[in-house]
Amino acid sequence: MHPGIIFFLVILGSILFHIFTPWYWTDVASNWGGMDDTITLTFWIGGGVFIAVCLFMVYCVFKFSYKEGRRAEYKPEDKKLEKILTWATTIGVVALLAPGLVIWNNYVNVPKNAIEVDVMAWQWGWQYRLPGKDGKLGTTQVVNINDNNPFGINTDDPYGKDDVMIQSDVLNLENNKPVKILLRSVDVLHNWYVPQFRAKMDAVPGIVTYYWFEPNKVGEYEVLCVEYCGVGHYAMRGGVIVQSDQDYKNWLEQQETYSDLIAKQQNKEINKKKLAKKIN
Amino acid sequence: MDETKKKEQATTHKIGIYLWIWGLLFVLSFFSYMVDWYNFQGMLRWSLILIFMFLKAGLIMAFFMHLFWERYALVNVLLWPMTAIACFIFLMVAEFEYTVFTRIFYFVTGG
Amino acid sequence: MSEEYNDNKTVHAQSSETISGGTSGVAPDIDYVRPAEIPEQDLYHGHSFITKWVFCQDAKVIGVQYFLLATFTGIIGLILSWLMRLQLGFPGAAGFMTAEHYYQFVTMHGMIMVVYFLTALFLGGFGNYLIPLMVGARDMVFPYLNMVSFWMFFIAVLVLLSSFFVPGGPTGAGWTLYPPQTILEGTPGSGAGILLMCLSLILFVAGFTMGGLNYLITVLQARTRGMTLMRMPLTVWGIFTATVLAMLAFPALLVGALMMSLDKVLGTSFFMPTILKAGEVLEYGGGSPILFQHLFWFFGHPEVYIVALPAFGIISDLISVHSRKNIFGYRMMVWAIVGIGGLSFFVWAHHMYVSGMNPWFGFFFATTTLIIAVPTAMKVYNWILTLWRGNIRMNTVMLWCLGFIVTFVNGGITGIFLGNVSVDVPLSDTYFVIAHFHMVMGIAPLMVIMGAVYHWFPLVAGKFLDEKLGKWHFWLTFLGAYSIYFPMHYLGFIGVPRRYFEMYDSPYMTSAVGMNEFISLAAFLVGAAQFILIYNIIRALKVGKPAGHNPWQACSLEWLTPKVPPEHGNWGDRLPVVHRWAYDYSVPGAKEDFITQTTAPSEVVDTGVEKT
Amino acid sequence: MSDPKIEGYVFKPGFSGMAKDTGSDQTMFKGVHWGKAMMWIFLLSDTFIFSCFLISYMKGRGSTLVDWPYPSEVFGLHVFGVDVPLLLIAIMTFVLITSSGTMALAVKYGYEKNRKMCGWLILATAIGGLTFVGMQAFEWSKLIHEGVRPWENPFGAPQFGSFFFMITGFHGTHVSIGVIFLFIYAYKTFAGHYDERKRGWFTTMKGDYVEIEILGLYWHFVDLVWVFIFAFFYLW
Repeated sequence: MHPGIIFFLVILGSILFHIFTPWYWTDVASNWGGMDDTITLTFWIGGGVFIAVCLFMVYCVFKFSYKEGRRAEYKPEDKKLEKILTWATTIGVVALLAPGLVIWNNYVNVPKNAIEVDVMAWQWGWQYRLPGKDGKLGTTQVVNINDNNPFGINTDDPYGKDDVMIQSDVLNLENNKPVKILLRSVDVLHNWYVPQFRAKMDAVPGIVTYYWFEPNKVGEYEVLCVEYCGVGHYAMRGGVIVQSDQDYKNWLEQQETYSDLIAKQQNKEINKKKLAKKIN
Repeated sequence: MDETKKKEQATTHKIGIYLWIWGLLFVLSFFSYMVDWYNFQGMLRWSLILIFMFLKAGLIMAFFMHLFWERYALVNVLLWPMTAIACFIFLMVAEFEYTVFTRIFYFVTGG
Repeated sequence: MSEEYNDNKTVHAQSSETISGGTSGVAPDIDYVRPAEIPEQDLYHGHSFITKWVFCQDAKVIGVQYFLLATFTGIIGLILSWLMRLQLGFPGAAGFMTAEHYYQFVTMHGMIMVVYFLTALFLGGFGNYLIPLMVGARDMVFPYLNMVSFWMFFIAVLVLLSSFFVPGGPTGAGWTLYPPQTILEGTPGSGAGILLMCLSLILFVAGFTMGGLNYLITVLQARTRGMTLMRMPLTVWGIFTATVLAMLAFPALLVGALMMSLDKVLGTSFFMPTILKAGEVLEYGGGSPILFQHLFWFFGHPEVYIVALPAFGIISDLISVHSRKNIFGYRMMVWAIVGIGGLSFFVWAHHMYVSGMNPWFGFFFATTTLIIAVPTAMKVYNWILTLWRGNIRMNTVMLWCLGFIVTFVNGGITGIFLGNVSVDVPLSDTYFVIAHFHMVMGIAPLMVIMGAVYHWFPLVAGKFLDEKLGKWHFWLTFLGAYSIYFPMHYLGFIGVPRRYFEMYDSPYMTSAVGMNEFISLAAFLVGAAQFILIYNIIRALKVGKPAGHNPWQACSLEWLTPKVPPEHGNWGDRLPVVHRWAYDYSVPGAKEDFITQTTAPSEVVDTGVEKT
Repeated sequence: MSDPKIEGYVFKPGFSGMAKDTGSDQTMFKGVHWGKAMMWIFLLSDTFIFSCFLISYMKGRGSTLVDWPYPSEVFGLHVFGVDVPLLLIAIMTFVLITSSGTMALAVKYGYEKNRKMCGWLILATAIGGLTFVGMQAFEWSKLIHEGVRPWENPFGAPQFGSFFFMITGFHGTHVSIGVIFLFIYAYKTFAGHYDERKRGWFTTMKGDYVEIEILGLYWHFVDLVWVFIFAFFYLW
């Protein structure tokens, strides 16, 4: 068989695979559908170039196979052709870059009405903190973290007192409401990623990173850690439940705040002291 | 390289130029030391430090390392890669400003 | 070592009477080439087995040594990849495979393949062998330093491999070695393993610097008469530019490795912020993990081109020779290589779009990254335009070239996905990335290496490799590798993250089970197919068909040595004199379909040859 | 140095000369000895190492929220009952620049084949370098005595000690290597190896006074790096 045929079949197979693949992205469940569109655009332009280049190659292989006595063309340069190709490529590249940059501009500029969510990562798990009635999260320090202060909230920060603490790896979110995910880590790099939301960012110890999205489909989603963080990396999962307005409010009311926790601790202390007194 | 040698031997530089540069380097070092002595602060300190630094570096490279007399082919090969360093410096300044911003904002002041 | 040097080769061209490509008599004016600027190089000729084959100062022997050692480490990398694929395709099939082992294999596979296999093979192997021959030098300019370079590499490999036998095993931090996890408990090999890795890298950089200085100065200062930069074969251009990149990029790796070792050993906090581990606050504070990422990728991105540029260069020559046609747009090709090399220092953080760096960097790096796509695309166009109206020999070498074009274009296109900042967001850290970089800097350069082996083996050994075995080798490798990495992109689309020891039961990952099995089977096959080459080489050394002089009818200098394989000193009594570029194939009116670089203009006046 | 004479090659000045040199055959750097070209490229690579160190230092110092120690106090000396800021550093700078000057003169006398003068100047340079290393050792021991360690220090941010010891240590290693080579070359000069064109160790090249210039490049580079360290570490 002529090698050109096999190469042709490889190209054809790639196209068919792309069309009929059962492995493709999950339905987008956030506002980042634009990322999918850019990918599709890149597929059209890039895939077109791939097919064109490879088919041209296959054609050459058929047409100009070695013949004894035939001379190849002698033409060291073709300035005009090279110029055309350079400009065509440049235009293609600009067409890909422009939408990419526009979306990135959206990505780094968080809408004013976004709810901040503090996502705290460690080896290997997640927990979450939502702002309380004041709508603001308190500041934190890694050194403050202990059993009585699982998030390391600065005790002198008034904004921290009413923060809602979710000591579980499942986070509830309100549908159609933008959230600003504030990521931090207490030990190594992590990355909080829900494939359906498309967006992701590393959690870096020592700083706070962020990204935002607006969930737009009610449902349950799985959170994956996608930045390698040690042997437990592959098992570091979490969950997101996107709920309607009312369900979310109900859920939020049942959650414990930092001041609840402090009160509980104090009660415990008092009870302990009372108990000690009784025994004595 | 024999004929090259003969030529170079004839055109080594006068001792005066070396002594001049030598003297200038001492003076510039003295000046940059004075920046600290008089305790200048802020932009003035920064620009003085950088000016004296680059003047000294330039004098050493140009005259002690003979770059002033080298052909452009060599000089350009040596200097163009510094753009990558310049880019690296520029971006790392933006990076540490961002780092220190998030640290102050999320770990100290808040709000 | 005995102090005996060969001085009788000091033929200094004293007059303007030139020696033109073997013709006798008075050369006409159009053949005039300036006399030699520098006296001939003295060479140390080995006498004993040790000085001839072990501590040898001949660049060709050093090249072969580099080639063999790099191939050896490459085979270790290959075996590690088999073990990984075994775990991914058939979890639990290998009983001893724990998550620790898996991550150690991932790390060592990556580091070995990128640094100790591809870099060493292209620059150390092909660079040493081909540069002096192609530019018409007797040897590298500093032969002793060159020898030390290889032995430093040797020690670096020993140190690297020794980490398999220390308590805790080799580092399992991923080849990017991101702190803080690299040096903390919870990552396999965070003790001795990572220190040996850093030490090995520092040794490699030191050794490479010695070799790299040789390659650069040989190309810049030791070309033969008539060999201008714009007459050099693109292979030399590729290796030369890659070496420049290496000289400027490895420092960042060296600094990063050194600082990380200090963090581990002395407890400094360069990369270590305040860390809470198992309820205890560690004695670190104030450092910046992202700084390491910047240093690493300031090295890491040029590193990609350190592997790619020699491949670009070599493939250009192979395509040109075997389509009997000059490389299309030679000047454009040279400028593209240089441009890609220069730009590669301004794009590093496109590996860090979701790393939490200053978000505004995304705009800068996406733009610079996509600018690189333009010269790269031009190179691809020029390769296929070289085939156009050629006279293509469909031999094994050409098959590898065609395989390279398909895989490189495929990997290049997916690179545009990942370079474009917001497209990268959903795809980064997924299998899409793995598929992309294996296609573009794993398989594509491998195709080039294989093509180069089939092409230059007749020069190195004086014998042909078997064509039939070669074709089997090619088709198994190409079809197998393509069916590993092409479908793998789609795993990335469904969101399967990289560096997962086990996929567990996420709905979109269970659908990937079948594909993982298929990919693993293909990986076993491709790996096994490489042993065909080893058999082929051994067989050819014993019973291979003798190649003779210039078996491919090539124009470039390496085929024009008086003896095949070339002996130490390469050129016999007289250095060659070059009159043209390395691509005068199929010149109309010429007797043969190639005009060698040493052919004097007066011999081809009646042909349609263009002045180059 | 100034343009050498090359048979059959006409030099052009400036950028057109650069284009011509680059486009010519055999060599790109006309009349530049292989070893000298190698040293230049090596120094370029070394520049990148030091740049990466200093950039890391800048990033590290800029990112930390802990106060950076005030260098002119930390490095001050208490002499004759007076606190003098940066006194030791000033003397070290003075010593290094002096040695750089003697090296430059050694190169000049080398090319003039003035063996004696060249040898003594190299020796003077070596002694200058040795003094510098000695003073650096004194400075290190003083700081260690005061409690500065790579991982902590009593004056503020722990990174201060880390970067200080790492960068000055790396620079000091360069100086030490340079001093060793200076002594070797002083011996070779006095022994007349360069006049007799005797072969060096580990090389097939014949001895030549250009080797003094090559060593000189390295030595000036060490001085150059000190200029930057002085500005960024001690004055900032």
